[in-house]
Amino acid sequence: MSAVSAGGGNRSTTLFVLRNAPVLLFIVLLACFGLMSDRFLTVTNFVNIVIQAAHIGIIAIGMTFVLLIGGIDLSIGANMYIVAAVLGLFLKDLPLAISFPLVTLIGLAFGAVNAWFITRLRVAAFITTLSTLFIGRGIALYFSGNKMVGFSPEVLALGRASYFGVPSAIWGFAIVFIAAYVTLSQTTFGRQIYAVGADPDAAGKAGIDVRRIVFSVYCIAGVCAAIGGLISLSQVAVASSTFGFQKEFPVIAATVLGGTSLFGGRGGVLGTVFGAVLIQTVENGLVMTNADPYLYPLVISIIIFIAVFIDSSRNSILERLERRQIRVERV
Amino acid sequence: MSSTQSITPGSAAEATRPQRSFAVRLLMSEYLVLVLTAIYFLVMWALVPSIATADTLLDILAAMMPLLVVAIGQTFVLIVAGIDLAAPSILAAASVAGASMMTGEGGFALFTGVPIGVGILAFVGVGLLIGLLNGVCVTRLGMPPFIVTLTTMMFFSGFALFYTSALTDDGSSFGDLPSAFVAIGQGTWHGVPYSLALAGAVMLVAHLTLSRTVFGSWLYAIGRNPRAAAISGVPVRRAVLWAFVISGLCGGIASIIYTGRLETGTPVLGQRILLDIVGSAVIGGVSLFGGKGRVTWTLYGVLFLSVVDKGLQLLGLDLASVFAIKGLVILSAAVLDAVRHRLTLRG
Amino acid sequence: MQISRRAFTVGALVAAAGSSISVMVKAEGSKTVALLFDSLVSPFWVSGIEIMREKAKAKGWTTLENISNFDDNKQFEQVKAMISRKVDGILIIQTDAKAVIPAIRAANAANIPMVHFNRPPAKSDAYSVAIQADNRKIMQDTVGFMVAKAKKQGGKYKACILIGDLGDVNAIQRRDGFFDVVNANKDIIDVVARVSTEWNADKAFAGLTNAIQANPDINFLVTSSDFLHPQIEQVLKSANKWHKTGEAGHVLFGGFDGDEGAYARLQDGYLDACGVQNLFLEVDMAFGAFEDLWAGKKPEKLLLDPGFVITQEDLMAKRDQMWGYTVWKKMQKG
Amino acid sequence: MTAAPFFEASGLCKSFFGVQVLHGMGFTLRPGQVLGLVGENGSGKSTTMNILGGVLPMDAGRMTLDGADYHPRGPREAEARGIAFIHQELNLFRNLSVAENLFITGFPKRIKGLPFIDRGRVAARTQELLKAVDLDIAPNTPVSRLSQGERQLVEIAKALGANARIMIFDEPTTSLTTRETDRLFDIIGRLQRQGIAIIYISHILGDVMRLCDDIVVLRDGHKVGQAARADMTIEKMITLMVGRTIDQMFPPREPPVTLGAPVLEVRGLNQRGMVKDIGFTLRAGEVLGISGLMGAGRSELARILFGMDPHESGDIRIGGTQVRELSPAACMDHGMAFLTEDRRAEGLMMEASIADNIALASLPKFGRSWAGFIERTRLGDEVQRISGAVRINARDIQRTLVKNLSGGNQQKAVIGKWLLHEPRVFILDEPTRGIDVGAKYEVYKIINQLAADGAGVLFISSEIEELTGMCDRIMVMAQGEIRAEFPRAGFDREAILRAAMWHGMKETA
Repeated sequence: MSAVSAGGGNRSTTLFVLRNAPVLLFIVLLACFGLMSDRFLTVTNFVNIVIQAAHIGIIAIGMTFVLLIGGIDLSIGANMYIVAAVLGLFLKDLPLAISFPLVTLIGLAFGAVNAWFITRLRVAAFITTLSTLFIGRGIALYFSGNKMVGFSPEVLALGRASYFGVPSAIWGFAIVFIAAYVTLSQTTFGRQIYAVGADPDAAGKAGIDVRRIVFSVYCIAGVCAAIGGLISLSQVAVASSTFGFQKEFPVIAATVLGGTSLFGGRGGVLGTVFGAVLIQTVENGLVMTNADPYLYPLVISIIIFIAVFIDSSRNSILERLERRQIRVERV
Repeated sequence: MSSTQSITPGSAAEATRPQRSFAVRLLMSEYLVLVLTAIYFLVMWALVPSIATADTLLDILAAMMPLLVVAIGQTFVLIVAGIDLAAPSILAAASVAGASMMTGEGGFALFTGVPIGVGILAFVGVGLLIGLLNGVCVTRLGMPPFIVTLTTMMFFSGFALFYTSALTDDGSSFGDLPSAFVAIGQGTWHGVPYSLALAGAVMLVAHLTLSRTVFGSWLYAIGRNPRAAAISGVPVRRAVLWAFVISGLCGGIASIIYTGRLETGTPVLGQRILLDIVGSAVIGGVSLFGGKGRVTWTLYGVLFLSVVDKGLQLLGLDLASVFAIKGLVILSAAVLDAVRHRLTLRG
Repeated sequence: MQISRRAFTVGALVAAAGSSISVMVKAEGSKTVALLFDSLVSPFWVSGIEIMREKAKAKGWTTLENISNFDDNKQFEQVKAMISRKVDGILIIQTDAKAVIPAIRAANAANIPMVHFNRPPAKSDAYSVAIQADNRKIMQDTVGFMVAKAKKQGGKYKACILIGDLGDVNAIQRRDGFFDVVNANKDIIDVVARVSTEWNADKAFAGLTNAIQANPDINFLVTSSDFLHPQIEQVLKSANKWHKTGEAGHVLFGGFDGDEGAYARLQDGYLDACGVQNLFLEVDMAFGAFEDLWAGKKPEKLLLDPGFVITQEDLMAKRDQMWGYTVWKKMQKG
Repeated sequence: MTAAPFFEASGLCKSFFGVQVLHGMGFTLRPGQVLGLVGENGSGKSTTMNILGGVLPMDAGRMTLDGADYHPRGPREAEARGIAFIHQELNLFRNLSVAENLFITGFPKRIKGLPFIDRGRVAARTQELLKAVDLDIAPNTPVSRLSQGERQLVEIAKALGANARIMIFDEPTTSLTTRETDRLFDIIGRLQRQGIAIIYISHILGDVMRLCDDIVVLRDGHKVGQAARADMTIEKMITLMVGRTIDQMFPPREPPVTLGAPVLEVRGLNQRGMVKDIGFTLRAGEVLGISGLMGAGRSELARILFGMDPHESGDIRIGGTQVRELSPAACMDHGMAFLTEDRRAEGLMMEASIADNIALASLPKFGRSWAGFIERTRLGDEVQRISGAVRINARDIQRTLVKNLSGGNQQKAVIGKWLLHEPRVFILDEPTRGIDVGAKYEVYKIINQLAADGAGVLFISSEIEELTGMCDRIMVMAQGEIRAEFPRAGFDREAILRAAMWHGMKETA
């Protein structure tokens, strides 16, 4: 059996444009900002954009895992702050090679707490992570006493460091991305995440350990929040009592902008990286062109809107063009 | 959290089911959130006796009204499996637009002689417009509600700031509002706050709409299975559009109450309460996945959060304890609900 | 099993709330003052609330705290809760100058004195006392000092300002103070970047990085709050622009608040000038206002902290008035 | 066939909520044996198979596999012991590829000890398995692009990949075309020759007779009969299943002497890639069948007629009036109703009560005043009446959720929904798919009653027997066109099948 497909040269160009619409939008944006500021289209500036997108991007990669199984994690900001507080208050004197893995473990433990409530007690993910958002920040605030948390000079030096000409933040971003990409596309675990997201009941019947998968993705989100928090704090050098506060919004925005569905089963980390970089590009372009700060949210929201609009209308047009043709039964 | 669903076993099961203790029956009822509110209240009463004074109780009631109104709007959208993240920006944009009409410091509508009327129209109009915009994007352009309302939230919050900075001397807010308008948020009639009456009316209309009308039944059907609803002749797009418009309208009305209470039209109004809005509906039992929810459930959720907040305010603890206790209380409620759900499933 | 778990959760809830009983017991007796902050985002506020706690304790007062997280409506609720608690005085840091008026009225009606710390309310018929630093004036003086230094050094300057949250009066006043001076000196100073920080550290970091990227020759930098210094230092170090006064490539750098970081950077020679709000004075003024009000006196509605500018040159002479120096000293010890 | 049994179950018992649904069920399996399992919905077939597949634990009883105790604690263990379950609702993940679906519980790894998937081996092994089930598609084809029949074969390939020794088929042919069914049976024969034991559950008794070596009949959780094929007849099976004799498979149908006025007229209906030049007239009181292979355009035609999909040209009159802007709402206004082939996804709100489902399509009729307040008592009475008329078996239609009903009762709820709307044209797309004999009979009776009351019925089905038993006239579709039409007097199974396969025969000829 095969689908009868009517093809035409004209239609395939349309399809090409549609399929690559987000990239084209990105190019148009680059051209616009490039025309308005001659310093925008430079390698250094692109490096800057990626550095600034790194921490949101990394956390959003973790969020992608959670959204892929149809869950949500609102507590990542609190997780970031706990990591910052512990690193700055208790592990200041330890070498990075020890303190970083330790706080990453704390991020993992935080994710595991979420996961435990969600998988064992079957509390809804939204409410669980809403609660741990408060509890986590409360605990960390107890440690920090609301004070600014500072870090050892090594941490700050790491924030500015480059290895083989590539800044540390980009290294972190790239490593997390590659690990996540390979996990999702090249491992049984990754493919099972998609299966659980598409239909948890069917996944259970097929013999997939659904609880283990769900548990793991919240842990992954916790680890990513910790790593993203580390990158962020190594850049901004101190963590105030609002470090990571309300970070869930830009993180989920980047993930969803990258094409990951909130209802599970659809999306991927490549899109997430694209989403995070796109938002940062716009913010960067606005500063480069010395725009009125009041206009920032207006312009950013309009551009996100256009991106999503193109994406959704593209999908419906693609659907129409590739509509199921009559199936002919082969005899 | 979920509603009371009953699996209907055979009649034999009914007969063999052991008599349940009062505690278990209470745990399984839809009033669980109310019970938890009461328990929390009693604990607080022991710690801070002033929580049980008439004034404080009236404060709690009056204070929860605007949140209730905006959460009711959210309930409509949640029932059709949508979400309206734009609610805070509706509060803010309506607040500055309405206040800019009425302010004694050069309001646009002063010349009309009835600035209050124009102002109220502006509140409601801004709410309706943003709701309509969200609805059109979701139903006509086929965009996901989450991202549509996220962008409208950013846009209109930004716009409210921009508008205020352009039109006020200090760039922060519109004050000097007419006293008759302020009364909507603060005034009382024989001890009953006007805001209570207004929110009560909204609640009644919303409750009747959802539970008694064709439109309400359509909304539930869309939330439960949009394809089946469409095939059964439900005007899915139109109904979803209306759900967003209603959410916008509720945002506008809530903004009137907030603005009246604060005597100020401010662009930062409600910017931090998004999780309170969605959270109270969800704690009450409204499903984020559509098809399940009631106005009364949302009321319980709002009451719960309001009482929790007021108790913490009265204690006057440091921020760390406030966060930790609030989180623990919500989590305990959620765990209890999960336990209840399992008991229900067990039959 | 269900029952036991339920009992457990309820028990946990009671225990969590019960742990605070001790706080409540102390609340009986002597004067009780409510401290209502809108956030504790910068060292200024954190030090502020700590100084208040200490000074109140020294006077034998009890304090209650509430943080509104920039939510005017929630803060109104908190004022009402404090009125319910029948406190003897309310110290408030509101987010919006106008939205606080109903709260003042409510306090007036309950006959509880109200003092605004660092941010005055808008004009109204309600009575309360406000303590405020003269933001615009202090910023004018700070930038004025920098401009004078710039003139002495000669050359043209590309300036950048980090602006605070656009909804905050203090941020607006400081911005205006900055522009009052630079606009009068357009011949040598050209403002090439206005970075909107929303009082948010990573926004400030990204915004300043981008600004330096767009204008690598920025050599005149003013921040509306000292709590952004660590980010500024990170960015300037990355751009290889972090140099002491007198070294080649030094960026003229001005701060505001006078926190411990500002003191350290003044001492090390990176910061040229800092507009200091006299936090100790402001707390004393606020508590003094309470005592006056309890005594039946009626202080002026607005009490100004004139503040002062501290520079590398007069650091030793003035540092004892700088609250950041005290905090810094304490940190050096502990 | 003479091999000794390697699997034995005896005395299986199971209760839900204190109700015993399985009483001492037992059977044996030999390698290469096909065991048919028949019974009405609720008779305990699914419970038995769920116990076997490790989905449910048993309360009492014993199972042995190769002489050793077999008590699976979950589907994984069942799978590991060589028992595969081909579910009725196919458990494939639409968002994954065919190859990924085959290996979702464990991909071959590139290097032992590292988690990376060896894509090359996956593709090769998938090719091999697909070949074993005669499926000619690329391993990386997304499952969402496959037809129901193809998905079924993928499931079988998956079971083969897991080295299954017992394969359980639960209603495998409900959504398959005749052609696909034949192919499935060929493959089952092949599996049988490889020594795999098959448990075959179906309501289509003809298939059971054709395929199975032994047949077990269940009623109310009891095993009421077991016999080799030679000793069993369809009539005997029905008698055992229902506990009484059903004289015929179909209720008597008296064709109307004079047909009424046209209720649905279609002329020159076209939609590229879907349907081509469709024209027919349906009259009041008539039951018009549409036969054809899967993909012949039957469902597509129905969807276009009900305004769910667009059409490029054509003239459609419902009840004599031309309807230009087709939409479900417009069609309903003209008295049309449509029962779709996918009742779970398109027919029902699974999480809602029976009453809510029945009321859904007729709500505006019960709206009062401008606000549309629902007249709840009148609606309640009407819904109760309808539910009685279609004989839904549930204790409380206001509280019982549809998801807890059997397939037959679910279908009756969908039919009830449309009956409340009082249709004059009723399009039924596979109305008896996956429902048991008793329920089928009741659906047929409802259809007869509808026609007798003057409605026109368009009856789409893949079961030719059903059409010949129920219709006054049958149209046969192939490749989006109407290829033949048979009056009741001229019904001929062979001729209908030939017309349906005309295209294919020309190709192979």
